[in-house]
Amino acid sequence: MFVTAVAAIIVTMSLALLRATLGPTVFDRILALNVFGTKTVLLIAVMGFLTGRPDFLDLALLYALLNFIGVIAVLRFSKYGHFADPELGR
Amino acid sequence: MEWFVNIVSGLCLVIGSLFAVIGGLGVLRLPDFYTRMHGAGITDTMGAGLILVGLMFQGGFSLVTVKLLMILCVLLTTSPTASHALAKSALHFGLEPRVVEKEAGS
Amino acid sequence: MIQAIDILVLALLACTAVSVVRMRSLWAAVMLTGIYSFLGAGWMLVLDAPDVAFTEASVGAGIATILMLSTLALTSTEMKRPAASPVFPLLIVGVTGAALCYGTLDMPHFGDPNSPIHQHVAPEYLKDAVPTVHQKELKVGIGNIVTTVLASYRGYDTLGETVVIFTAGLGVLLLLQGPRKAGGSDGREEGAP
Amino acid sequence: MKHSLALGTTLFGVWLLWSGHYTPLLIGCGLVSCLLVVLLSRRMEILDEETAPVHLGLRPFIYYAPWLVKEIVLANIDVAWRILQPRMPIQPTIVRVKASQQGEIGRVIFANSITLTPGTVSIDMEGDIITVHALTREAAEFEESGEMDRRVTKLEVPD
Repeated sequence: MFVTAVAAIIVTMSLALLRATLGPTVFDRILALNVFGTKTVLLIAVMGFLTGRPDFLDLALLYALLNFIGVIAVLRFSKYGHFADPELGR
Repeated sequence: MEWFVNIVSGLCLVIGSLFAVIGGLGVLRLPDFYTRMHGAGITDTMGAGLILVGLMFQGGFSLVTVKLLMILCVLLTTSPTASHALAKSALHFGLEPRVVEKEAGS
Repeated sequence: MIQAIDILVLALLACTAVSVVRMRSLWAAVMLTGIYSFLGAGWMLVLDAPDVAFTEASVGAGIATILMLSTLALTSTEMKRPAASPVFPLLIVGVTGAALCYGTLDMPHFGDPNSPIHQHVAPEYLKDAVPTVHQKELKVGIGNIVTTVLASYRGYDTLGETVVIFTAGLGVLLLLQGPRKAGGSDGREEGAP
Repeated sequence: MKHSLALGTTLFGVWLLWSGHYTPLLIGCGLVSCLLVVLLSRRMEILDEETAPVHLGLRPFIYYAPWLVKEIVLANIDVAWRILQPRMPIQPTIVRVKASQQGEIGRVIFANSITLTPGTVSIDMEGDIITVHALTREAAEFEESGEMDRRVTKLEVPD
Protein backbone atom coordinates (compact mmCIF):
# COMPACT_ATOMS: atom_id res chain seq x y z
CA MET A 1 0.00 0.00 0.00
CA PHE A 2 2.99 2.29 0.51
CA VAL A 3 3.86 1.45 -3.06
CA THR A 4 0.38 2.51 -4.19
CA ALA A 5 0.83 5.80 -2.38
CA VAL A 6 4.26 6.40 -3.91
CA ALA A 7 2.95 5.57 -7.38
CA ALA A 8 -0.02 7.91 -6.93
CA ILE A 9 2.23 10.69 -5.69
CA ILE A 10 4.53 10.30 -8.68
CA VAL A 11 1.54 10.31 -11.05
CA THR A 12 0.25 13.51 -9.42
CA MET A 13 3.73 14.99 -9.75
CA SER A 14 3.75 14.29 -13.47
CA LEU A 15 0.30 15.84 -13.85
CA ALA A 16 1.48 18.97 -12.02
CA LEU A 17 4.60 19.00 -14.18
CA LEU A 18 2.42 18.88 -17.28
CA ARG A 19 0.40 21.82 -15.98
CA ALA A 20 3.58 23.75 -15.27
CA THR A 21 4.74 23.14 -18.82
CA LEU A 22 1.42 23.95 -20.45
CA GLY A 23 0.06 26.51 -17.98
CA PRO A 24 -0.92 29.54 -20.00
CA THR A 25 -0.42 32.07 -17.19
CA VAL A 26 2.31 32.67 -14.65
CA PHE A 27 -0.09 31.81 -11.85
CA ASP A 28 -0.84 28.36 -13.23
CA ARG A 29 2.84 27.63 -13.04
CA ILE A 30 3.14 28.88 -9.46
CA LEU A 31 0.12 26.74 -8.56
CA ALA A 32 1.79 23.73 -10.15
CA LEU A 33 4.97 24.49 -8.20
CA ASN A 34 2.95 24.59 -4.99
CA VAL A 35 1.24 21.28 -5.71
CA PHE A 36 4.60 19.81 -6.57
CA GLY A 37 6.09 20.97 -3.29
CA THR A 38 3.26 19.38 -1.31
CA LYS A 39 3.74 16.14 -3.20
CA THR A 40 7.47 16.18 -2.41
CA VAL A 41 6.64 16.44 1.30
CA LEU A 42 4.31 13.46 1.01
CA LEU A 43 6.84 11.51 -1.04
CA ILE A 44 9.49 11.97 1.63
CA ALA A 45 7.10 10.90 4.38
CA VAL A 46 5.94 7.78 2.54
CA MET A 47 9.45 6.88 1.37
CA GLY A 48 10.60 6.93 4.99
CA PHE A 49 8.02 4.29 5.86
CA LEU A 50 8.68 2.29 2.69
CA THR A 51 12.36 1.92 3.53
CA GLY A 52 11.49 1.22 7.16
CA ARG A 53 13.27 4.23 8.61
CA PRO A 54 10.85 7.10 9.26
CA ASP A 55 13.60 9.36 10.58
CA PHE A 56 13.56 11.97 7.88
CA LEU A 57 10.20 13.46 8.77
CA ASP A 58 11.94 16.58 10.07
CA LEU A 59 13.02 17.17 6.50
CA ALA A 60 9.46 16.76 5.29
CA LEU A 61 8.31 19.48 7.68
CA LEU A 62 11.14 21.75 6.57
CA TYR A 63 10.13 21.22 2.95
CA ALA A 64 6.55 22.11 3.79
CA LEU A 65 7.69 25.39 5.37
CA LEU A 66 10.10 26.06 2.52
CA ASN A 67 7.40 25.47 -0.05
CA PHE A 68 5.13 27.99 1.64
CA ILE A 69 7.85 30.60 2.04
CA GLY A 70 8.92 30.04 -1.58
CA VAL A 71 5.42 30.63 -2.93
CA ILE A 72 4.99 33.76 -0.83
CA ALA A 73 8.39 35.08 -1.94
CA VAL A 74 7.64 34.42 -5.60
CA LEU A 75 4.30 36.20 -5.24
CA ARG A 76 5.86 39.19 -3.51
CA PHE A 77 8.24 39.32 -6.36
CA SER A 78 5.62 39.14 -9.04
CA LYS A 79 3.81 41.99 -7.26
CA TYR A 80 6.68 44.40 -6.87
CA GLY A 81 9.10 43.47 -9.61
CA HIS A 82 7.48 45.31 -12.49
CA PHE A 83 7.61 43.26 -15.58
CA ALA A 84 5.61 43.82 -18.68
CA ASP A 85 4.36 40.29 -18.85
CA PRO A 86 3.73 38.81 -22.28
CA GLU A 87 2.11 35.74 -20.76
CA LEU A 88 -1.09 37.18 -19.45
CA GLY A 89 -2.85 36.45 -22.73
CA ARG A 90 -5.44 33.84 -21.96
CA MET B 1 -5.60 -5.85 16.44
CA GLU B 2 -2.51 -5.62 14.28
CA TRP B 3 -4.32 -6.57 11.07
CA PHE B 4 -7.15 -4.16 11.85
CA VAL B 5 -4.76 -1.21 12.14
CA ASN B 6 -3.04 -2.34 8.96
CA ILE B 7 -6.31 -2.51 7.06
CA VAL B 8 -7.45 0.92 8.26
CA SER B 9 -4.13 2.55 7.42
CA GLY B 10 -4.04 0.80 4.03
CA LEU B 11 -7.53 2.08 3.26
CA CYS B 12 -6.53 5.60 4.24
CA LEU B 13 -3.42 5.45 2.08
CA VAL B 14 -5.24 4.06 -0.97
CA ILE B 15 -8.18 6.48 -0.76
CA GLY B 16 -5.79 9.36 -0.14
CA SER B 17 -3.73 8.37 -3.18
CA LEU B 18 -6.93 8.22 -5.22
CA PHE B 19 -7.89 11.73 -4.15
CA ALA B 20 -4.37 13.02 -4.81
CA VAL B 21 -4.51 11.70 -8.38
CA ILE B 22 -8.01 13.12 -8.88
CA GLY B 23 -6.79 16.49 -7.66
CA GLY B 24 -3.87 16.29 -10.08
CA LEU B 25 -6.31 15.48 -12.88
CA GLY B 26 -8.34 18.50 -11.83
CA VAL B 27 -5.28 20.74 -11.96
CA LEU B 28 -4.71 19.47 -15.48
CA ARG B 29 -8.27 19.36 -16.83
CA LEU B 30 -10.16 22.30 -15.35
CA PRO B 31 -10.61 25.20 -17.74
CA ASP B 32 -9.07 28.26 -16.10
CA PHE B 33 -6.69 29.27 -13.33
CA TYR B 34 -9.27 29.93 -10.60
CA THR B 35 -11.03 26.61 -11.15
CA ARG B 36 -7.69 24.79 -11.16
CA MET B 37 -7.11 26.06 -7.64
CA HIS B 38 -9.99 23.85 -6.50
CA GLY B 39 -8.19 20.83 -7.92
CA ALA B 40 -5.07 21.78 -6.00
CA GLY B 41 -7.29 22.13 -2.93
CA ILE B 42 -8.31 18.48 -3.21
CA THR B 43 -4.73 17.24 -3.25
CA ASP B 44 -3.83 19.49 -0.34
CA THR B 45 -6.70 18.56 1.97
CA MET B 46 -8.02 15.08 1.28
CA GLY B 47 -4.98 13.67 -0.53
CA ALA B 48 -2.30 14.84 1.87
CA GLY B 49 -4.56 14.46 4.91
CA LEU B 50 -5.56 10.87 4.30
CA ILE B 51 -2.06 9.75 3.31
CA LEU B 52 -0.59 11.31 6.46
CA VAL B 53 -3.35 9.81 8.65
CA GLY B 54 -2.64 6.42 7.09
CA LEU B 55 1.03 6.81 7.96
CA MET B 56 0.08 7.84 11.49
CA PHE B 57 -1.70 4.51 12.00
CA GLN B 58 1.52 2.79 10.98
CA GLY B 59 3.56 4.94 13.34
CA GLY B 60 1.54 4.01 16.41
CA PHE B 61 2.02 5.95 19.64
CA SER B 62 5.45 7.45 19.03
CA LEU B 63 7.29 10.61 18.17
CA VAL B 64 6.90 9.71 14.50
CA THR B 65 3.13 10.15 14.80
CA VAL B 66 3.56 13.50 16.50
CA LYS B 67 5.80 14.65 13.68
CA LEU B 68 3.31 13.48 11.07
CA LEU B 69 0.56 15.33 12.94
CA MET B 70 2.66 18.50 12.90
CA ILE B 71 3.33 18.15 9.18
CA LEU B 72 -0.41 17.82 8.65
CA CYS B 73 -1.07 20.92 10.75
CA VAL B 74 1.53 22.92 8.87
CA LEU B 75 0.17 21.81 5.50
CA LEU B 76 -3.40 22.60 6.50
CA THR B 77 -2.54 26.07 7.75
CA THR B 78 -0.09 27.13 5.07
CA SER B 79 -1.81 25.78 1.98
CA PRO B 80 -4.96 27.94 2.19
CA THR B 81 -2.82 30.97 3.01
CA ALA B 82 -0.64 30.37 -0.04
CA SER B 83 -3.72 29.72 -2.20
CA HIS B 84 -5.35 32.93 -1.03
CA ALA B 85 -2.20 34.94 -1.67
CA LEU B 86 -1.89 33.40 -5.12
CA ALA B 87 -5.52 34.07 -6.04
CA LYS B 88 -5.39 37.59 -4.69
CA SER B 89 -2.29 38.51 -6.63
CA ALA B 90 -3.75 36.94 -9.77
CA LEU B 91 -6.90 39.02 -9.31
CA HIS B 92 -4.94 42.22 -8.72
CA PHE B 93 -2.72 41.39 -11.67
CA GLY B 94 -5.78 41.60 -13.87
CA LEU B 95 -6.54 37.95 -14.53
CA GLU B 96 -10.33 37.82 -14.84
CA PRO B 97 -12.05 34.66 -13.65
CA ARG B 98 -14.40 33.01 -16.11
CA VAL B 99 -17.86 32.82 -14.55
CA VAL B 100 -21.21 31.56 -15.79
CA GLU B 101 -22.98 34.72 -14.61
CA LYS B 102 -21.60 37.90 -13.15
CA GLU B 103 -22.43 38.73 -9.55
CA ALA B 104 -24.75 35.88 -8.74
CA GLY B 105 -25.27 37.20 -5.24
CA SER B 106 -24.72 40.61 -3.67
CA MET C 1 10.93 -1.75 -5.76
CA ILE C 2 13.16 1.13 -4.73
CA GLN C 3 14.83 0.78 -8.10
CA ALA C 4 11.52 1.30 -9.92
CA ILE C 5 10.93 4.46 -7.89
CA ASP C 6 14.46 5.61 -8.72
CA ILE C 7 13.81 5.14 -12.40
CA LEU C 8 10.44 6.93 -12.26
CA VAL C 9 11.87 9.92 -10.40
CA LEU C 10 14.84 10.08 -12.79
CA ALA C 11 12.46 9.95 -15.76
CA LEU C 12 10.49 12.86 -14.29
CA LEU C 13 13.78 14.73 -13.80
CA ALA C 14 14.65 14.19 -17.44
CA CYS C 15 11.20 15.38 -18.56
CA THR C 16 11.58 18.53 -16.45
CA ALA C 17 15.05 19.20 -17.84
CA VAL C 18 13.83 18.85 -21.43
CA SER C 19 10.90 21.19 -20.83
CA VAL C 20 13.19 23.74 -19.14
CA VAL C 21 15.35 23.74 -22.26
CA ARG C 22 12.41 23.96 -24.65
CA MET C 23 10.69 26.84 -22.81
CA ARG C 24 10.83 30.22 -24.54
CA SER C 25 9.33 32.06 -21.60
CA LEU C 26 11.98 32.51 -18.95
CA TRP C 27 9.40 32.88 -16.17
CA ALA C 28 8.15 29.40 -16.90
CA ALA C 29 11.71 28.13 -17.06
CA VAL C 30 12.40 29.48 -13.57
CA MET C 31 9.29 27.80 -12.17
CA LEU C 32 10.32 24.53 -13.80
CA THR C 33 13.80 24.88 -12.31
CA GLY C 34 12.14 25.08 -8.90
CA ILE C 35 10.26 21.87 -9.67
CA TYR C 36 13.52 20.30 -10.82
CA SER C 37 15.14 21.15 -7.50
CA PHE C 38 12.28 19.66 -5.51
CA LEU C 39 12.52 16.47 -7.57
CA GLY C 40 16.29 16.38 -7.22
CA ALA C 41 15.99 16.81 -3.46
CA GLY C 42 13.42 14.01 -3.27
CA TRP C 43 15.68 11.75 -5.23
CA MET C 44 18.69 12.50 -3.00
CA LEU C 45 16.54 11.48 -0.07
CA VAL C 46 15.66 8.21 -1.77
CA LEU C 47 19.41 7.66 -2.11
CA ASP C 48 19.86 8.20 1.67
CA ALA C 49 21.60 11.57 1.51
CA PRO C 50 19.33 13.80 3.58
CA ASP C 51 21.93 16.53 4.10
CA VAL C 52 22.50 16.97 0.38
CA ALA C 53 18.74 16.82 -0.15
CA PHE C 54 18.21 19.59 2.33
CA THR C 55 20.84 21.80 0.74
CA GLU C 56 19.37 21.14 -2.68
CA ALA C 57 15.88 22.08 -1.49
CA SER C 58 16.86 25.27 0.32
CA VAL C 59 19.40 26.51 -2.20
CA GLY C 60 17.87 25.14 -5.39
CA ALA C 61 14.18 25.58 -4.76
CA GLY C 62 14.44 28.53 -2.41
CA ILE C 63 17.31 30.93 -2.99
CA ALA C 64 18.12 30.14 -6.62
CA THR C 65 14.51 30.65 -7.70
CA ILE C 66 14.34 34.02 -5.98
CA LEU C 67 17.71 35.11 -7.41
CA MET C 68 16.67 34.14 -10.92
CA LEU C 69 13.35 35.92 -10.56
CA SER C 70 15.05 39.07 -9.38
CA THR C 71 17.37 38.82 -12.35
CA LEU C 72 14.38 38.48 -14.64
CA ALA C 73 12.93 41.68 -13.20
CA LEU C 74 16.05 43.52 -14.38
CA THR C 75 16.17 41.95 -17.84
CA SER C 76 13.68 40.59 -20.29
CA THR C 77 11.34 37.69 -19.60
CA GLU C 78 11.48 36.30 -23.09
CA MET C 79 14.35 34.27 -24.47
CA LYS C 80 15.99 35.48 -27.66
CA ARG C 81 16.34 33.00 -30.49
CA PRO C 82 19.94 31.80 -30.57
CA ALA C 83 21.92 33.28 -33.47
CA ALA C 84 24.41 30.46 -34.00
CA SER C 85 23.56 26.97 -35.12
CA PRO C 86 23.14 24.47 -32.29
CA VAL C 87 25.12 21.66 -33.94
CA PHE C 88 28.54 22.43 -32.50
CA PRO C 89 27.38 22.90 -28.88
CA LEU C 90 25.35 19.70 -29.20
CA LEU C 91 28.49 17.88 -30.30
CA ILE C 92 30.46 19.15 -27.31
CA VAL C 93 27.68 18.22 -24.91
CA GLY C 94 27.36 14.78 -26.50
CA VAL C 95 31.09 14.07 -26.24
CA THR C 96 31.22 15.28 -22.61
CA GLY C 97 28.22 13.16 -21.71
CA ALA C 98 29.72 10.11 -23.33
CA ALA C 99 33.01 10.67 -21.47
CA LEU C 100 31.13 10.94 -18.16
CA CYS C 101 29.17 7.77 -18.88
CA TYR C 102 32.44 6.02 -19.72
CA GLY C 103 33.87 7.27 -16.45
CA THR C 104 31.05 5.71 -14.41
CA LEU C 105 32.04 2.27 -15.71
CA ASP C 106 35.10 2.37 -13.48
CA MET C 107 33.20 3.44 -10.40
CA PRO C 108 32.37 0.90 -7.68
CA HIS C 109 28.79 -0.23 -7.47
CA PHE C 110 26.44 1.98 -5.40
CA GLY C 111 26.67 0.96 -1.75
CA ASP C 112 29.45 -1.57 -2.35
CA PRO C 113 31.12 -2.26 1.05
CA ASN C 114 34.44 -3.10 -0.62
CA SER C 115 34.79 0.18 -2.49
CA PRO C 116 37.83 2.32 -1.52
CA ILE C 117 35.69 5.01 0.09
CA HIS C 118 34.39 2.54 2.64
CA GLN C 119 37.85 1.09 3.35
CA HIS C 120 39.93 4.20 3.79
CA VAL C 121 38.76 6.81 6.33
CA ALA C 122 35.09 5.99 6.71
CA PRO C 123 35.64 3.28 9.38
CA GLU C 124 37.66 5.77 11.40
CA TYR C 125 34.91 8.38 11.24
CA LEU C 126 32.27 5.80 12.08
CA LYS C 127 34.26 4.68 15.10
CA ASP C 128 34.30 8.23 16.39
CA ALA C 129 30.70 9.09 15.69
CA VAL C 130 28.68 6.00 16.54
CA PRO C 131 28.77 4.72 20.13
CA THR C 132 29.44 0.99 20.28
CA VAL C 133 29.25 -1.56 23.06
CA HIS C 134 32.95 -1.27 23.88
CA GLN C 135 33.26 2.44 23.52
CA LYS C 136 30.53 4.46 25.23
CA GLU C 137 32.38 7.77 25.16
CA LEU C 138 32.82 9.31 21.74
CA LYS C 139 36.13 10.79 20.67
CA VAL C 140 34.61 13.85 19.08
CA GLY C 141 31.42 13.97 21.09
CA ILE C 142 29.00 14.72 18.27
CA GLY C 143 26.29 12.19 17.63
CA ASN C 144 25.77 12.82 13.93
CA ILE C 145 28.47 11.51 11.59
CA VAL C 146 27.96 14.16 8.92
CA THR C 147 28.25 16.89 11.52
CA THR C 148 31.33 15.19 12.93
CA VAL C 149 33.05 15.23 9.57
CA LEU C 150 31.94 18.71 8.56
CA ALA C 151 32.32 20.55 11.83
CA SER C 152 35.20 18.72 13.48
CA TYR C 153 37.50 16.92 11.03
CA ARG C 154 36.98 19.49 8.31
CA GLY C 155 36.12 22.44 10.52
CA TYR C 156 38.41 25.01 8.89
CA ASP C 157 37.38 23.79 5.48
CA THR C 158 33.71 24.29 6.32
CA LEU C 159 34.38 27.72 7.79
CA GLY C 160 36.14 28.74 4.59
CA GLU C 161 33.31 27.43 2.44
CA THR C 162 30.73 29.28 4.51
CA VAL C 163 32.69 32.52 4.24
CA VAL C 164 32.99 32.15 0.46
CA ILE C 165 29.28 31.44 0.06
CA PHE C 166 28.34 34.31 2.36
CA THR C 167 30.55 36.71 0.41
CA ALA C 168 29.13 35.52 -2.88
CA GLY C 169 25.60 35.97 -1.59
CA LEU C 170 26.38 39.49 -0.37
CA GLY C 171 27.88 40.35 -3.75
CA VAL C 172 24.86 39.10 -5.64
CA LEU C 173 22.49 40.98 -3.35
CA LEU C 174 24.46 44.20 -3.78
CA LEU C 175 24.53 43.78 -7.55
CA LEU C 176 20.80 43.15 -7.70
CA GLN C 177 19.89 46.02 -5.44
CA GLY C 178 21.91 48.64 -7.29
CA PRO C 179 19.59 49.83 -10.06
CA ARG C 180 16.40 49.58 -8.05
CA LYS C 181 17.45 52.33 -5.64
CA ALA C 182 17.96 54.63 -8.62
CA GLY C 183 14.34 54.07 -9.67
CA GLY C 184 13.10 56.04 -6.67
CA SER C 185 10.53 53.84 -4.96
CA ASP C 186 11.45 50.37 -3.93
CA GLY C 187 7.84 49.40 -3.49
CA ARG C 188 8.05 48.93 0.23
CA GLU C 189 5.48 51.61 1.00
CA GLU C 190 2.72 50.19 -1.18
CA GLY C 191 1.82 47.52 1.36
CA ALA C 192 -1.93 47.88 1.54
CA PRO C 193 -3.81 48.24 -1.71
CA MET D 1 2.93 38.66 29.58
CA LYS D 2 0.14 36.17 28.89
CA HIS D 3 1.14 36.07 25.25
CA SER D 4 4.84 35.65 26.02
CA LEU D 5 4.04 32.73 28.29
CA ALA D 6 1.81 31.07 25.69
CA LEU D 7 4.35 31.51 22.91
CA GLY D 8 7.23 30.29 25.07
CA THR D 9 5.38 27.19 26.23
CA THR D 10 4.31 26.31 22.69
CA LEU D 11 7.81 26.80 21.32
CA PHE D 12 9.41 24.70 24.02
CA GLY D 13 6.81 21.96 23.66
CA VAL D 14 7.43 21.78 19.93
CA TRP D 15 11.18 21.78 20.53
CA LEU D 16 10.90 18.86 22.96
CA LEU D 17 8.75 16.85 20.57
CA TRP D 18 10.99 17.39 17.58
CA SER D 19 14.47 17.08 19.04
CA GLY D 20 14.30 13.54 20.43
CA HIS D 21 17.47 14.16 22.47
CA TYR D 22 16.87 14.55 26.18
CA THR D 23 20.24 15.31 27.75
CA PRO D 24 20.49 18.29 30.15
CA LEU D 25 22.82 20.17 27.82
CA LEU D 26 20.54 19.90 24.78
CA ILE D 27 17.39 20.68 26.74
CA GLY D 28 19.20 23.73 28.14
CA CYS D 29 20.12 24.82 24.60
CA GLY D 30 16.50 24.43 23.54
CA LEU D 31 15.27 26.42 26.53
CA VAL D 32 17.72 29.23 25.82
CA SER D 33 16.78 29.42 22.14
CA CYS D 34 13.06 29.49 22.98
CA LEU D 35 13.65 32.30 25.47
CA LEU D 36 15.67 34.17 22.86
CA VAL D 37 12.84 33.90 20.35
CA VAL D 38 10.31 35.18 22.89
CA LEU D 39 12.57 38.08 23.86
CA LEU D 40 13.18 38.96 20.21
CA SER D 41 9.48 38.94 19.41
CA ARG D 42 8.79 41.13 22.44
CA ARG D 43 11.41 43.55 21.23
CA MET D 44 9.94 43.53 17.73
CA GLU D 45 6.54 44.18 19.33
CA ILE D 46 4.84 41.53 17.28
CA LEU D 47 3.59 39.66 20.32
CA ASP D 48 -0.16 40.22 20.51
CA GLU D 49 -3.44 38.39 20.00
CA GLU D 50 -2.47 37.62 16.44
CA THR D 51 0.73 35.70 17.15
CA ALA D 52 -0.54 34.02 20.32
CA PRO D 53 -4.32 33.76 20.17
CA VAL D 54 -4.80 32.68 23.75
CA HIS D 55 -8.25 34.23 24.00
CA LEU D 56 -9.62 31.58 21.66
CA GLY D 57 -8.47 28.81 23.97
CA LEU D 58 -9.14 25.28 22.83
CA ARG D 59 -12.59 26.07 21.43
CA PRO D 60 -11.53 25.99 17.76
CA PHE D 61 -10.29 22.43 18.16
CA ILE D 62 -13.29 21.13 20.12
CA TYR D 63 -16.27 22.83 18.49
CA TYR D 64 -15.08 23.94 15.10
CA ALA D 65 -12.50 21.48 13.72
CA PRO D 66 -14.77 18.38 13.64
CA TRP D 67 -17.48 20.26 11.77
CA LEU D 68 -14.92 21.71 9.35
CA VAL D 69 -13.41 18.28 8.69
CA LYS D 70 -16.88 16.91 7.91
CA GLU D 71 -17.56 19.77 5.50
CA ILE D 72 -14.14 19.34 3.84
CA VAL D 73 -14.73 15.62 3.28
CA LEU D 74 -18.18 16.21 1.79
CA ALA D 75 -16.93 19.00 -0.46
CA ASN D 76 -13.97 16.87 -1.53
CA ILE D 77 -16.19 14.01 -2.65
CA ASP D 78 -18.46 16.39 -4.53
CA VAL D 79 -15.64 18.19 -6.37
CA ALA D 80 -13.77 14.95 -7.11
CA TRP D 81 -16.93 13.47 -8.62
CA ARG D 82 -17.37 16.52 -10.81
CA ILE D 83 -13.77 16.42 -12.02
CA LEU D 84 -14.02 12.75 -12.91
CA GLN D 85 -17.05 13.16 -15.16
CA PRO D 86 -16.07 13.65 -18.78
CA ARG D 87 -18.24 16.76 -19.20
CA MET D 88 -17.24 18.34 -15.85
CA PRO D 89 -20.53 19.91 -14.68
CA ILE D 90 -19.12 23.06 -13.09
CA GLN D 91 -20.57 26.54 -12.86
CA PRO D 92 -17.81 28.91 -11.72
CA THR D 93 -19.48 31.66 -9.71
CA ILE D 94 -18.27 34.67 -7.76
CA VAL D 95 -20.06 35.73 -4.61
CA ARG D 96 -19.32 38.27 -1.92
CA VAL D 97 -19.65 37.09 1.66
CA LYS D 98 -19.78 39.27 4.75
CA ALA D 99 -17.47 38.26 7.58
CA SER D 100 -19.14 39.18 10.84
CA GLN D 101 -16.13 38.44 13.07
CA GLN D 102 -14.76 41.18 15.29
CA GLY D 103 -11.07 40.35 15.43
CA GLU D 104 -8.55 39.86 12.68
CA ILE D 105 -7.77 36.33 13.74
CA GLY D 106 -11.41 35.31 13.44
CA ARG D 107 -11.54 36.65 9.90
CA VAL D 108 -8.36 34.80 9.03
CA ILE D 109 -9.86 31.56 10.36
CA PHE D 110 -13.01 32.20 8.32
CA ALA D 111 -11.20 33.03 5.07
CA ASN D 112 -8.83 30.09 5.47
CA SER D 113 -11.74 27.74 6.15
CA ILE D 114 -13.39 28.91 2.94
CA THR D 115 -10.21 28.22 1.00
CA LEU D 116 -9.61 24.90 2.73
CA THR D 117 -12.99 23.60 1.60
CA PRO D 118 -12.54 22.48 -1.99
CA GLY D 119 -15.01 24.12 -4.31
CA THR D 120 -14.64 27.54 -2.71
CA VAL D 121 -11.58 29.79 -2.64
CA SER D 122 -11.46 33.21 -1.04
CA ILE D 123 -9.78 35.37 -3.64
CA ASP D 124 -10.00 38.84 -2.14
CA MET D 125 -10.69 40.53 1.15
CA GLU D 126 -11.54 44.18 1.69
CA GLY D 127 -12.68 45.20 5.14
CA ASP D 128 -15.23 42.61 6.12
CA ILE D 129 -16.28 41.64 2.60
CA ILE D 130 -14.68 38.44 1.29
CA THR D 131 -14.85 37.68 -2.41
CA VAL D 132 -15.30 33.96 -2.95
CA HIS D 133 -14.75 32.02 -6.16
CA ALA D 134 -16.94 28.94 -6.12
CA LEU D 135 -16.68 26.00 -8.47
CA THR D 136 -20.37 25.18 -8.40
CA ARG D 137 -23.57 27.05 -7.70
CA GLU D 138 -24.31 24.83 -4.70
CA ALA D 139 -20.96 25.68 -3.13
CA ALA D 140 -21.67 29.37 -3.66
CA GLU D 141 -25.11 29.03 -2.08
CA PHE D 142 -23.58 27.25 0.89
CA GLU D 143 -21.19 30.15 1.46
CA GLU D 144 -24.01 32.64 1.14
CA SER D 145 -26.08 30.81 3.74
CA GLY D 146 -23.50 32.04 6.28
CA GLU D 147 -23.37 28.91 8.41
CA MET D 148 -19.59 28.83 8.46
CA ASP D 149 -19.51 32.53 9.29
CA ARG D 150 -21.80 32.01 12.29
CA ARG D 151 -19.73 29.12 13.59
CA VAL D 152 -16.48 31.07 13.38
CA THR D 153 -18.07 34.10 15.05
CA LYS D 154 -19.21 31.88 17.91
CA LEU D 155 -15.57 30.97 18.54
CA GLU D 156 -14.69 34.56 19.31
CA VAL D 157 -17.34 35.27 21.90
CA PRO D 158 -16.52 33.68 25.26
CA ASP D 159 -19.51 31.84 26.66
